[in-house]
Amino acid sequence: MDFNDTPEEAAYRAQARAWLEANAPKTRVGEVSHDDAPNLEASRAWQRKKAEAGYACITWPKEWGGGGGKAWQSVIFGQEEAKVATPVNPFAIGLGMCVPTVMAAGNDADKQRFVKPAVLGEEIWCQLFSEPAGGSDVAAARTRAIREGDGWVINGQKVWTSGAHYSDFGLLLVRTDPDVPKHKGMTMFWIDMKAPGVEVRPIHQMSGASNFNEVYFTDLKVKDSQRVGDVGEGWRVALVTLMNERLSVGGGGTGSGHRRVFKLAGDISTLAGMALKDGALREKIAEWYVQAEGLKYTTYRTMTALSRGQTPGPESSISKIVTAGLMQEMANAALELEDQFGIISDPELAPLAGAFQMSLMAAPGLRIAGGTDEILRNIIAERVLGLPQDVRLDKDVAFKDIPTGR
Amino acid sequence: MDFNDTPEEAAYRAQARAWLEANAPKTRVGEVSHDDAPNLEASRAWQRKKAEAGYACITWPKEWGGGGGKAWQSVIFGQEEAKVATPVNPFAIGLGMCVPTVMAAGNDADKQRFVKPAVLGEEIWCQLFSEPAGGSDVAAARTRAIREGDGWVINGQKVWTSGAHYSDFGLLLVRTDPDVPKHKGMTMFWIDMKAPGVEVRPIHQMSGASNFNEVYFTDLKVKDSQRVGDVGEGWRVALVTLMNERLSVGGGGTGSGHRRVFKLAGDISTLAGMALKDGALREKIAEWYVQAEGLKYTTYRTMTALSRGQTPGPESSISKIVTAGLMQEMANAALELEDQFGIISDPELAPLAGAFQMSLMAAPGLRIAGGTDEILRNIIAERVLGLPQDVRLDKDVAFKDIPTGR
Amino acid sequence: MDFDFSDDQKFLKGEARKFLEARSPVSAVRAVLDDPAASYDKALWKAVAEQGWLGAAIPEAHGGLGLGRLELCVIAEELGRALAPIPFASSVYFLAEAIMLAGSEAQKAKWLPKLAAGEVIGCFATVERPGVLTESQIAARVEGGKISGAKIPVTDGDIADLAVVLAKDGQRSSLWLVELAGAGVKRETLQTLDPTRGAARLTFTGAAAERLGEAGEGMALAEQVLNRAAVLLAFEQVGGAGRCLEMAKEYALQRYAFGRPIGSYQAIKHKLADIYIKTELARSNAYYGAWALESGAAELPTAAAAARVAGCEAFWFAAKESLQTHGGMGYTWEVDCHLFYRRAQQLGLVAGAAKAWKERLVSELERRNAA
Amino acid sequence: MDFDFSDDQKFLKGEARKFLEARSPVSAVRAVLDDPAASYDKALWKAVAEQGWLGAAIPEAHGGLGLGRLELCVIAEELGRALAPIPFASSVYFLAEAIMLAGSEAQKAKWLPKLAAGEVIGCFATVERPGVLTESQIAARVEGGKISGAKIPVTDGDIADLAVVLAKDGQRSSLWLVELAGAGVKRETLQTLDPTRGAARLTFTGAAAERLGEAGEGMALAEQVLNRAAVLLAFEQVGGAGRCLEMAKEYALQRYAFGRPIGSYQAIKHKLADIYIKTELARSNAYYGAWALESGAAELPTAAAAARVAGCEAFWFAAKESLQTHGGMGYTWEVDCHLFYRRAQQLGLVAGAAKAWKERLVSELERRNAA
Repeated sequence: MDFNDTPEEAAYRAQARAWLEANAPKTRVGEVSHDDAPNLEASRAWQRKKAEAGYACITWPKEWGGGGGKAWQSVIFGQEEAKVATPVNPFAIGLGMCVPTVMAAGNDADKQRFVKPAVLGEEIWCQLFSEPAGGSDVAAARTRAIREGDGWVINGQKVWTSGAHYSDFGLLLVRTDPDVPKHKGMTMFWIDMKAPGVEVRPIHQMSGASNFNEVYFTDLKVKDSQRVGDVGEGWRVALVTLMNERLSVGGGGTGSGHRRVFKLAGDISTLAGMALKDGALREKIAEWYVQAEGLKYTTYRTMTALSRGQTPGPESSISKIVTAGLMQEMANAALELEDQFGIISDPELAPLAGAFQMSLMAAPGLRIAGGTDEILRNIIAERVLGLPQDVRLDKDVAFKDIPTGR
Repeated sequence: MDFNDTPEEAAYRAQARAWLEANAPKTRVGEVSHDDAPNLEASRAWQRKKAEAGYACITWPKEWGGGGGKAWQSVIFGQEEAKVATPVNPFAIGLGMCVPTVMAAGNDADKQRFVKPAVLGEEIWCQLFSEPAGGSDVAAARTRAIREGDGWVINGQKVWTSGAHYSDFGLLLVRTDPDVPKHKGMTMFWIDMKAPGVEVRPIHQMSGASNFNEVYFTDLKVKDSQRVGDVGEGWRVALVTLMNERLSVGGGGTGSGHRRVFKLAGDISTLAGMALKDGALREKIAEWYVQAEGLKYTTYRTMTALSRGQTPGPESSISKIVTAGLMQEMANAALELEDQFGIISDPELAPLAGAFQMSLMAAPGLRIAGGTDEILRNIIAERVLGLPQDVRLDKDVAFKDIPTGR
Repeated sequence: MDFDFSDDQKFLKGEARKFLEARSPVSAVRAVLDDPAASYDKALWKAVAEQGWLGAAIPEAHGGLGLGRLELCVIAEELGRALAPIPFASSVYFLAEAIMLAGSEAQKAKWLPKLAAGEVIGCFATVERPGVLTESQIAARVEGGKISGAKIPVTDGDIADLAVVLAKDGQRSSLWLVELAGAGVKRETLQTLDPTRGAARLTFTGAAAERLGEAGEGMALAEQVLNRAAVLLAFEQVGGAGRCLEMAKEYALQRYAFGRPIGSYQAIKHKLADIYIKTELARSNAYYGAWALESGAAELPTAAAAARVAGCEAFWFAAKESLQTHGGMGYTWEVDCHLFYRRAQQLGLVAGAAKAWKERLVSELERRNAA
Repeated sequence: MDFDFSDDQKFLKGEARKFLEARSPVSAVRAVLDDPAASYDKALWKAVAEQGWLGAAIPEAHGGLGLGRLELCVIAEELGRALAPIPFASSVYFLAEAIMLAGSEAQKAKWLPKLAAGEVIGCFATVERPGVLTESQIAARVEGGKISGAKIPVTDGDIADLAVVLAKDGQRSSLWLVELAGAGVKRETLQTLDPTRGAARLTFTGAAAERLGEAGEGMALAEQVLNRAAVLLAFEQVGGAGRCLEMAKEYALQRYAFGRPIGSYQAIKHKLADIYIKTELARSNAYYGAWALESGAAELPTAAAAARVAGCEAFWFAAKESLQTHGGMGYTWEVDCHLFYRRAQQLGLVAGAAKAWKERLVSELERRNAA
């Protein structure tokens, strides 16, 4: 048991680091959102550079534009890339979820058409699964596709779509047969996000930011050749996509949270004196530290499994639920330290440039996005511990007959 | 809004106090359990004295041996009685649950026969509802009663029966028809606890004590005249009994818990110095205090409703769940303060005569008895907040066909 | 034993709810939130003044209704429930209470009628930096009746006419009344977590200051004002928490997942039961605080601290878990959850955070045990 | 990156589990619990010695297997899982580690072989009163090689042959080796929360004491021993917590209420998910502690404290909530839940409570930040 690289790992790391130092742009670009327009060109250029050097989709076969490498190599490259300033990555959803789905369930023409351009960063994908009436219940998709001639006409709405506003293509889950049980009546398509009948509207979040979109479909026409997988197989195809999602949402930098509190507590005082000397805060810091470190070493365990060529255990499933709760708890505790001053969110005036006020407003989203605390506990209980599903009233009836309260 | 008695209340309190000072025995008798044999005579004598003076079952009509008084009078007498040393009360279950059930659903002969002797403390009752396979699911009673001639023969087992070992009579819920849905196939009887075919065995609790019993029935013969309510009406009758139970389990003296911690913290030291100066402990004490006080003033609100002649709100439903959790949390925190010494449970050696070691071992029972934390949250959600029941698979099928995993 | 509000007080509460449902719907709160220029609802403020609520606890001799603090408590609960975007707390719980506590007859005669009429908006300016207020940290000074220094944050400081300011003229601090329309006052509106309750930085450069109460008693007086405000704020918190529970319940009943209302899942049922438990504990502590406030009992410091600690916990928990119950919708700007989430922080910080009140509470308990 | 145990170590773990399932079933643990006279399982102790586990980390030169601490960690997890009622921790984590840390060559040569062979049972006697151990509180003294004073509680003090005792001969304290069979030693067995791990009060009246390690370094050495023990105890805690989760899961699957297994209700599912989360966090912190212990890294104090804090939290939470999952049955003597509930407290207190370790952890972090 040690933290050092094997000779093989060390060699790869050195090579990756050297390449990054030679090629990585020196300035990081702001997040791609509705608020600050995307700087997609820098991202595309960086992605292409990586792809040409075999550092994009490292584990994918070379013929698809990947690096033909091992999982541990992609982990090491990721660690090294994180150390240098690189543009934001608008390709994660496409390369992490959508394109692998096309590779697994799409037809050969589509694979030839889409995989390489995506790896090269020429085309960006978004995932169109969630719906207003669905939420945690993704299989409740109501967006309707009806056959018309040799194609389909689609009407409906999707929600919580990241990157829809700058995506070229989307992977769309629709209902093709409401007369069969919910999981059997869906079909998957890829769509051109710029096609007529597709309208993207930003979602205004409580934090003020807009990182997600609503996407409306009005008589959107798609060819049957845009179908990914068979008619009625949409749910099985969607599961391929979803398997990756929850991992990809993941952590979110609590690792540094307790250090921030440390910094804050160093120059703030409580009734009892300097906050850092306050026993209550000290115990909380210890508890936060232990959780954050626990998550860190849990990912090390996962990475070890990868570098040993094994399949990681289920332990990574705890990451988001712990991270989100910690973020909210630490932010609230920090504001309590700032006392009356804590209400000030102006980065010019608030301690640590308002970092805690920001995370207080972001935390509720993290507790919900990519699976709520409650859904994630269900998943741990069912998939990790093997406890039974809750009673399901929506499985053996026609989709149109499932109670919706409306 | 004030804590003072109305003139009427003050007069009643003065009169009750005077009577208690003149009549209350001066020494309290230990708990009635298997460990220290009951001193029932003292309890019976005291109950008789109260009954003769109209201080037993104060709200019951005089013709039934009660005081013919108001709810607020019974509250005030209870407060005053608690201040003087009185014997333990083995009549609570009988007079709080069983006998009221007989009064509500029994036949006239039974009322004439049982009510007065119970009020006078001559006869003690126990409640025979819970079963090993039932637990929280009281309506799952399997103890079987089969008609034989003009009577019934009963076989089965009950569990968690308080006072069964010194009770004269028991209120027994049995299954008379397994071929109808569970809530429809039960019937209620009163039984003679000394009859052949009734065997009482103490339950050995994790705390070492034995405050409850298992009761076994082997070919127990009862007359049809011992039936309380109609055949098949057992559940409706049981609900009358149960309505009172959860209230009667109630608090359990956390009120003083935080004071005990105070005392402990006064002569113990942490790494940072005297425990009472430790910020972490101080915040916890504040949080415990606020919860304990909150419960106290919640009962004041209930008492106020009574003294105004109104029906109390549902707020008292929170008492046990808060009390039990507090008890376990405070005990654990206190042992942490004692540090290595905390493992010592010997009252001769442990701080505060081992009070916290004792409550640590008692708390798990309090979190379960009379409704687990989980069942109580269901009850608050359903009866107080009006949220729907969970999906029930046991309602519309014959009892014998309900899945039991066996 | 009569530990509840009277029928008259309950009637007043019912009337207040009806009034606020009509005059202060969430749309009105959002109007203040969405308009950077607006920091309170002027129309509502006027209407509330006409109701006489501002003067509910002010003696009739000074233009008030001469009712008690209990009447103020039931109004406070409804204001909290409605998220009323008006400087009620600053003017009534802080300024009016400070003047009634420490003001001279002349000061009472001059200001209380204006406060009762809604002609004067107040604010309470004590803090100058992050962290808990202690006397040593106060830099604001008064020399020859002129005050200099800066106070930040000052809730409603951007719209107030009259401020109670904590500042030193000798070694120790005193309370001062400062008219903000006068010369030597600079106000800067602050960006805060709850734009429906404005706050500002007040910078004084030789503004006229009139002493309020005993010289050198500033900290002691400020604490007494805070004790009174804490009880009234606790009722606003109980009102807010109660409304969060209602919203969560309504949503859990109409929102379906997997063919069932989410309110039929134990994860949601038990979450809401926990909100109910914390809210009832907060209500009972608030009632005790109300009793101590109304009766002027010696227990007020303990009662106020307990009410504040329980109130902060209940509203924060209710706001964040009600939002969680709403799922993705709860995280959108359009759904009201975040208005309560913001207000829970505003009410939780405005009179000092629960953390500091826990310390106050335990110190009081120690003093009592010692006695 | 190789942050996991090797295949050999995992094989050893599997063998240890099989061995303990055969030799230390719960019935054997209960035998110790129910017999007031018994304070450990002699047969198991002998068998464990024969396995060589006692000397796993003791150099071959001193009669051990000369494996590493990592091997000890995997054994510890299985001992914790099995609630093994033997003085393993006292003898191996405390006594053997203390001698390997501070002992002279002569002391190592004399005692380590006996420890490895199971011929000597050890104990660690530092505490004298309730509360966290501080040097100022130590009353035990050594004069001319004779020790006087009382230590309470001393885990396994009732059965130990050799004790490491913290006592002063000058201003500051040192560690001493005291043979308990000798004269001037009185042992009184204590009534504790976990009778499956005995404890005693040791009273010394001029018993022979031999210095262990540097004079005056007693507290520092004791802390180093505690750091090592904390990591190994954390693995016992992870093992115990894991077993609690299994028991809760098994019960939740076979116990039906309202026509469904209780494991299909979210209240139970989410409770068990929370146990899983805490157990995994504890496991990962324990792994880091194992790395620091094995590699003798400077991070050991931080790593040990983190492992201890997470281990205490995980086992306590798992024990009490697994019991709760068992409902009324869980509160009975016959069901095993209370054995884990008791052991969670024993392991949580024996090396000092988590509260004190949190303080140690933060002090270490401060030191690091300063550096």
